[in-house]
Amino acid sequence: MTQPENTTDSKSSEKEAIGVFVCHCGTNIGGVVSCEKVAEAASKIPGVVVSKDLKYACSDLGQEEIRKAIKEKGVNRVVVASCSPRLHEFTFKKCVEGAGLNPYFMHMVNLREQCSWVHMKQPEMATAKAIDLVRMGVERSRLLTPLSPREVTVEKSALVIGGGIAGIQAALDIGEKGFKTYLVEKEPSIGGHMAQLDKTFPTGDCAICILAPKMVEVARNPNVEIMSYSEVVDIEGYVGSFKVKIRKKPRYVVEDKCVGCGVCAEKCPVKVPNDFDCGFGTRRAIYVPFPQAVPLKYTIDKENCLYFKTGKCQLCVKVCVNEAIDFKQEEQIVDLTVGTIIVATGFDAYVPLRRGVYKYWEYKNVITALELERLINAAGPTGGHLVRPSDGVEPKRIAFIQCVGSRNIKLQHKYCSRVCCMYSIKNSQIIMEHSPDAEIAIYYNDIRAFGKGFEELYHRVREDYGVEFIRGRPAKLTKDPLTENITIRAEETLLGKITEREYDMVVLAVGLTPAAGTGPIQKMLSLPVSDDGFLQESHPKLRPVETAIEGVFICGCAQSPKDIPDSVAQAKAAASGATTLMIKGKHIVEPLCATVTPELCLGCGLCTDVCPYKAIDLLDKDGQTKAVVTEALCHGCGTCAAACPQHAIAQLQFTDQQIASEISAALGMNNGAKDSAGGA
Amino acid sequence: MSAAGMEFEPKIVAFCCNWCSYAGADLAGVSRFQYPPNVRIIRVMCSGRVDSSFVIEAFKKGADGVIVAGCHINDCHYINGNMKAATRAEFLKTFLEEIGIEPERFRLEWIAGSEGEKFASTVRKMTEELKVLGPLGGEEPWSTR
Amino acid sequence: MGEVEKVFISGLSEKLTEDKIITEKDLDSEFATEIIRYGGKDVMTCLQCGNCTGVCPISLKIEYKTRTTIKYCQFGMKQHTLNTRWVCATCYRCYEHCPADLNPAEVMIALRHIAIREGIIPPFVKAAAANLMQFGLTVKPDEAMIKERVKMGLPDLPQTKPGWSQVRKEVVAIIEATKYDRLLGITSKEGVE
Amino acid sequence: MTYAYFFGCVIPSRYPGIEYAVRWVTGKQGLNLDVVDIPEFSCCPVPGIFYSTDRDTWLALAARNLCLAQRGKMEVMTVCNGCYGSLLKATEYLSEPKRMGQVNKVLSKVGMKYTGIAEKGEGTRRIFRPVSVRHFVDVIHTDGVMMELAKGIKKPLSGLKVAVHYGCHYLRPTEHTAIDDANDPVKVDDIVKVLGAESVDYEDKLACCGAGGGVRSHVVELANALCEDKFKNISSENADVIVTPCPFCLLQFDNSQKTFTKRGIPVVHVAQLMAIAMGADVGKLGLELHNVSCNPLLAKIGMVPK
Repeated sequence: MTQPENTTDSKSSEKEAIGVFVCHCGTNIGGVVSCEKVAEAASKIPGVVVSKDLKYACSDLGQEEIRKAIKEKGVNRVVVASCSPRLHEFTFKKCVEGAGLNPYFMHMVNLREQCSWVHMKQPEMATAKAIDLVRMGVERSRLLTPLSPREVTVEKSALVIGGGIAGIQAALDIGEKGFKTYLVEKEPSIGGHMAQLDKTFPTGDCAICILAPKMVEVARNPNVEIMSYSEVVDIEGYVGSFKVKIRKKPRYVVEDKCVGCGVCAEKCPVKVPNDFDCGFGTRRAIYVPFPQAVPLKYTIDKENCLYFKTGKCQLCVKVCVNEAIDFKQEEQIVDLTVGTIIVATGFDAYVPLRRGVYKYWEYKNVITALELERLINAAGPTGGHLVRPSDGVEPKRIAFIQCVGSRNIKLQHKYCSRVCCMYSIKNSQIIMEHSPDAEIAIYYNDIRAFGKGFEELYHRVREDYGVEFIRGRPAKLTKDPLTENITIRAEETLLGKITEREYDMVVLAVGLTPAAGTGPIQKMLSLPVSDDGFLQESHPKLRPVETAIEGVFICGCAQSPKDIPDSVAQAKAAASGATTLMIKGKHIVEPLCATVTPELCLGCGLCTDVCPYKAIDLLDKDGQTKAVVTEALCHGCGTCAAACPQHAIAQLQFTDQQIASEISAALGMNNGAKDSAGGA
Repeated sequence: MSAAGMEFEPKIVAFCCNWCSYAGADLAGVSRFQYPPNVRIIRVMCSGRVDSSFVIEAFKKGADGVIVAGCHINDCHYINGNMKAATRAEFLKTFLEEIGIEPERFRLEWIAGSEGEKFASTVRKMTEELKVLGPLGGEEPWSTR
Repeated sequence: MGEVEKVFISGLSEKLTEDKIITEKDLDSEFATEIIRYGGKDVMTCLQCGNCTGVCPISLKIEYKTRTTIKYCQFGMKQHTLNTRWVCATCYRCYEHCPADLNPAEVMIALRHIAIREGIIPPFVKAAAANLMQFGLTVKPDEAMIKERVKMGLPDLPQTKPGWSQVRKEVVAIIEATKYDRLLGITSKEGVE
Repeated sequence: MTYAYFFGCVIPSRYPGIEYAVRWVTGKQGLNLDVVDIPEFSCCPVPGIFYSTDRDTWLALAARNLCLAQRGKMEVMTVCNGCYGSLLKATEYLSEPKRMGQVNKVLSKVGMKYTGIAEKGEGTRRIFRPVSVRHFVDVIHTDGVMMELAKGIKKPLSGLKVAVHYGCHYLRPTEHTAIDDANDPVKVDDIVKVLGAESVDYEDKLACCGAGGGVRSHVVELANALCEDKFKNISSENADVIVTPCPFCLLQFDNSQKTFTKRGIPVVHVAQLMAIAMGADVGKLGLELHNVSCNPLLAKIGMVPK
């Protein structure tokens, strides 16, 4: 990493010889602004040795002119007045570099997007403004310093947080490409929500049947290390080398010894509701959440285990031939260093309000869609035979209520959860297949069947199964005290009438909300969050899995609600993003970094408070406390420079002096560089 | 600059963050949204970079209005730089009032990269307001620091 | 209910039966803007989920539907809409339950503003306003009750005290200042002695 | 803090018993709160009429009342949901400087100016706090007062089944009337329980009585129909009495019950119920003035009606 030469006094030793190049950009600029006038005005500014107007500065001819000026006229500062730097800065940097000048001695002035194109009706004033802008550029160019971009090495290992379908896919892809991958999952088994689902829309293939092979595959991959029943407790560092702390929760079962025979569970006397089955079925105190669990290692839940409660029992110990049970097991902290991180922390299903209109907590026969998934799942507590909670009888008249916890501004859930329409349609299909005499109604606002094969399924359930679609948001649910049937009152908006219909069971199509588990991770990495509460990508269209934190990628429902195909696709994208970094092994960082002038620093620590990336620390240097910037952490926002009362921190390419010089020049004071040193 | 007879043309300095507002200004250009040429844009990486002293400096040097423009809250490329800009703006507003500069002369705006029209209209609005307010008068009494 | 139906729906249904097709001439393109001006700011935002109708106590009783009324407003069917002007009990349940956090009740209130300005003024509004200008209160003091008050040993009704004429003058002054009296076509004359 | 009684239009001239009850409950022999009269208060004005037809007039008239409270640096204590909703909403409107300006232009005609109550801020600054508008129930429900109330119970109403009707402007719209949970209000129920009575839960408890928004004045059949629904739900829990914090809801129940039932359920204002339990002279609570006889109620709590 190269330090910039003398950042503090920004005037570099040799006398500056400035070259100004005003681009016509065909008629884009020239058609409004008189480029000749601008060039002429520029030539009068002290220090300007070359001032030309060019038809197309970015063309080879134009670039040649610039190189010539550098080689022949000894120009050592280049001001290109053309289009937006966001477009051609790179081009011209390369150009001057080609002529042997440090690329950071080139400054661009934006005459097209921010002058000629927006003042087409006022050519004179536009020209006047252009002259001002060029002057600003010239004054700034005096204070430019030679810099060189920074390079960091990228550790060839990745951390994937979250063992749902997205995490599994990402880990698989990275592992396949031969990089060490740590897949961290807080539950005893990987699989996530997809493992709970019955069938998948629109094709109707069984979720676990397609998921289980992947789970096995990822377990078998030599490069992937699954850390189940574990949580990430701390992340420090930056792209290329993140220092990660992971807490392995005690299973009280030695993983290497347990073969998953399950004898312990058979003998275990404690029965508790199985949260994997949404509390419908039961499991033992020593358990695997579901038969296909990966890793197939049993876990004792301390809360319910008799031994932990009473100190007696130990039946599991007696029956376990491999002596895998170890009540003394303690949690352990594992330290890792990884080059890249993929966050795939998924979602939580929305939990209906306690005193809500839909009476989820008051009426037994009002259930959520996730609960339904378990109730119709062949591997579920009822063996796939749908019964209603109140009396275990098979419901014949079933209503789905859409958009529960989605598209609701009152609940701050403005967004559409993107899966509810289809899973309700899919579930109604499954129910109809099981009991053709069932009557199903779906209360919806809009049906969003946008994906491949979705509309076809929507059409099929209407045509083949006669599922009724009622457009209207139910206003009131009432329960018959005897039968516990639910009556829904709603305006059927297409009918224009208020109807009351009785159903045996009501299913709330609950939306997807950001997972509780995402919060801590988001804070550790200080990832930006979009206003729906999900993690925010760098660019909604062009950088969909990257984040503002370099080296950190997101995928699956952690980024926004989405279905399985989308999650998988995104996981693959994130994986390729991560591997690209690791294959290169090196990562280039623009030199925007903040630099401290120790002589001026008082060690007040204001900068450390404002820095969003914890990049500044206060260190003792021979008895005095001074702020020190960790270059690799610094993203170059410059907030610290703005906060520093001493102006002791300078942000490369945006020093106080450089900005001050622009200010004065903008307001028609050519001597900006001289009088405003120190930036006010 | 408001010589007798000719209409007063206010000078506005706009600090635009590289990721949202500067891009917004560019978009205004690309979509040819016209606005008065009274504004001079200074590019910074983040609205959080804008030191209060820059704004004061601008007024000292004769700006009639100053705009600080950044990404919308939660959209900041640097997580929360714009929040800091907001905090500084609060203080700045009161300070400017204390030293006798109408707070209308200073604006903090959230302009996304997709909001070209908003950038244009912001400049339009401010230019009109400033024309009404007139030039920032008097020898700067606060400059003795 | 028959009575109510006649009063409130006939206008609407008859018109609809006259010409089943609604054409430009039935529509008032400015209607929504007008409603927004009078405080029904959410009128155009409604997505017609029908929740408001379901929770509306009035909609359960008569052929009035919160959602459809909003739709008419969006559409600009001014004449139809004004027929349902006074049935909203402003109980704000629609607002309480609206998933889009819109306020239909305020739209209904805006409709009343418009109705009044269209000269459709229900008698009780006139009466109440007149009472207010005459007695400073919308309810006219009632002799029997005044006796009761004496029995209970309550202080005299303020409006029976001498100082009250001042209060009434102030109320009248305010109403005249906002031209409300002219809007309703009532005068303070009968009030002031 | 000093409160100013705001009885509005209905109570003084239709249900003076409520006024007596309120004065008694808040007075020396009762909870001894610091409440005064402002005889210059006019109508709030009625939201169903003025807010519905001309906001400017409504706001100006409401502001006039608020100015009176502002002059005495008092909090307004309303005993009626309508007054409460109207005045509270007015304070919200008036927090917009522009509105305040317009209104003050009107008020200047009567030599008034609404600013809110001036308080000393940090340093030399003065901050203006909007005149605070409290509902009688809200005032009573504050901890200290509740405890006093509990101590002051002379005749616990044990065994009395009370159906509480809150009324719309007490509950909604939420952002204005944030004194209670709009979907699960408790304050009146709490008071009822403190009085020793049982508050029965009934279907559509939060539904409208049907009087508001000019419906009763304009389409009385509709108002009655709505009230009948309420009545059915309440009587199915066989409650002995309907208790409401709003005289207009009371008026609605009191007048429309006869249109659909012979055996009406007595309806009283929460203040009246408090007064009974706290041992006020039942004869002075104006119960005999209610259309639906309150004798069954009095009999139930073992007070032989006069």
